[in-house]
Amino acid sequence: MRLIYFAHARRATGCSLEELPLTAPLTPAALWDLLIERHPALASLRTVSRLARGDDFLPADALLSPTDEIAIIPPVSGG
Amino acid sequence: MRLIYFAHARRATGCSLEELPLTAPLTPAALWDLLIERHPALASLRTVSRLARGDDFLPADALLSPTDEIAIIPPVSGG
Amino acid sequence: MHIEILINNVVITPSPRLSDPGVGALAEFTGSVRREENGQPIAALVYEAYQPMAETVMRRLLTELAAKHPCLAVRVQHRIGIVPVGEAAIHIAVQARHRAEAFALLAAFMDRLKQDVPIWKTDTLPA
Amino acid sequence: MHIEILINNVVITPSPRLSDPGVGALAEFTGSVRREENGQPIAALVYEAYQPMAETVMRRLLTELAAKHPCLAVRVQHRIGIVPVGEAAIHIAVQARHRAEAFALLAAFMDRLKQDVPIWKTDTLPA
Repeated sequence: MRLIYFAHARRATGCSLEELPLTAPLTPAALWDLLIERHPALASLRTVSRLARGDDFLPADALLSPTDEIAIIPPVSGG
Repeated sequence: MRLIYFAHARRATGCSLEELPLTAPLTPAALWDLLIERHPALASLRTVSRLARGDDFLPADALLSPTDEIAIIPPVSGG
Repeated sequence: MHIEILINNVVITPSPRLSDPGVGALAEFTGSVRREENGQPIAALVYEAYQPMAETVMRRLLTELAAKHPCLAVRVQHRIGIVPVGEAAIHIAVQARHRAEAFALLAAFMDRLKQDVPIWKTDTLPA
Repeated sequence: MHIEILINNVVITPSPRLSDPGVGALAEFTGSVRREENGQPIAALVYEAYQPMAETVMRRLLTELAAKHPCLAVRVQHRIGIVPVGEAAIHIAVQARHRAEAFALLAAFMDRLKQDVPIWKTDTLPA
């Protein structure tokens, strides 16, 4: 799975892009568990951030495939 | 008293400015009575129009002096 | 609040956006003459103002509204005389620190303008 | 409704007012960088967008809002990268037959933009 980190999420992880080797589909909650294990600084962003695939925000019951490209979207502040 | 007619009021009277010889102060209601007597076409504008003196709309209990300049302000439609 | 009011027969064109570093929000409204009025095709509208009362009333309204919606500057241009279809009859620009006040003052002013400011559409010129 | 969206690092300048004879109302909002952020003087803000998702989400929001507030055209420009104090970060122009729809769509879009469009202020450059 390819992960894309923006804004505060990039600052928390220190990277923009990351490849995560996965073998099975997983839920957003399971992905967050994995990500926070790798990057503890992401913990504070979990409840306020959303995940997106392509141009869509993902609902909590989405199923993420190992080949997905998933963006971590911290609270937005445009305008 | 000098009267200034705008928009529909000018169309109703056929004039922009008119001098009305008066000898005593009068109320807005009394002025309207006089004006409608001279220009019957003003009758339909009476309830929807306002009178102004200087830069101020006049309340119903104002007292108008023979030397005043009074504008007849039909419903506005700017913007 | 800085207030600038222009009521004249000059064509309204885009003005440069100001760069006062205290301004975070600029809300603008441009009202143009549409190609039809009451369902009939037209070529132009004719506007008339009672000067200087129109300007005084606008200034009074803006000062009153600014007490509730504090803004930094307002500029109102109202064109009078013949205004052809597609051209602007009015342009209002409100500058404020933040957008909420700017939008609130602009919307409230437009409502009051259409009730209390002695300016009229007096004629339509047919297409 | 015609929709035009630009998200890039180009300076936002006033655009000519359009003269579509069906348009009676143009509502615009320009959001600029103020000289302070959280009480501290700054020289610039840095904006970042998730492209093309930001554009897709804006287009989706505008289409959804237009069902409730029918307008003729919307143009959104959002600058990204370094935006110096006094310069515009965003400009939105909404054209409609009448002003009520234009204001309603503009205000609703700004609210949703600040919730759902993946654009961020990522940094402040100190003064």
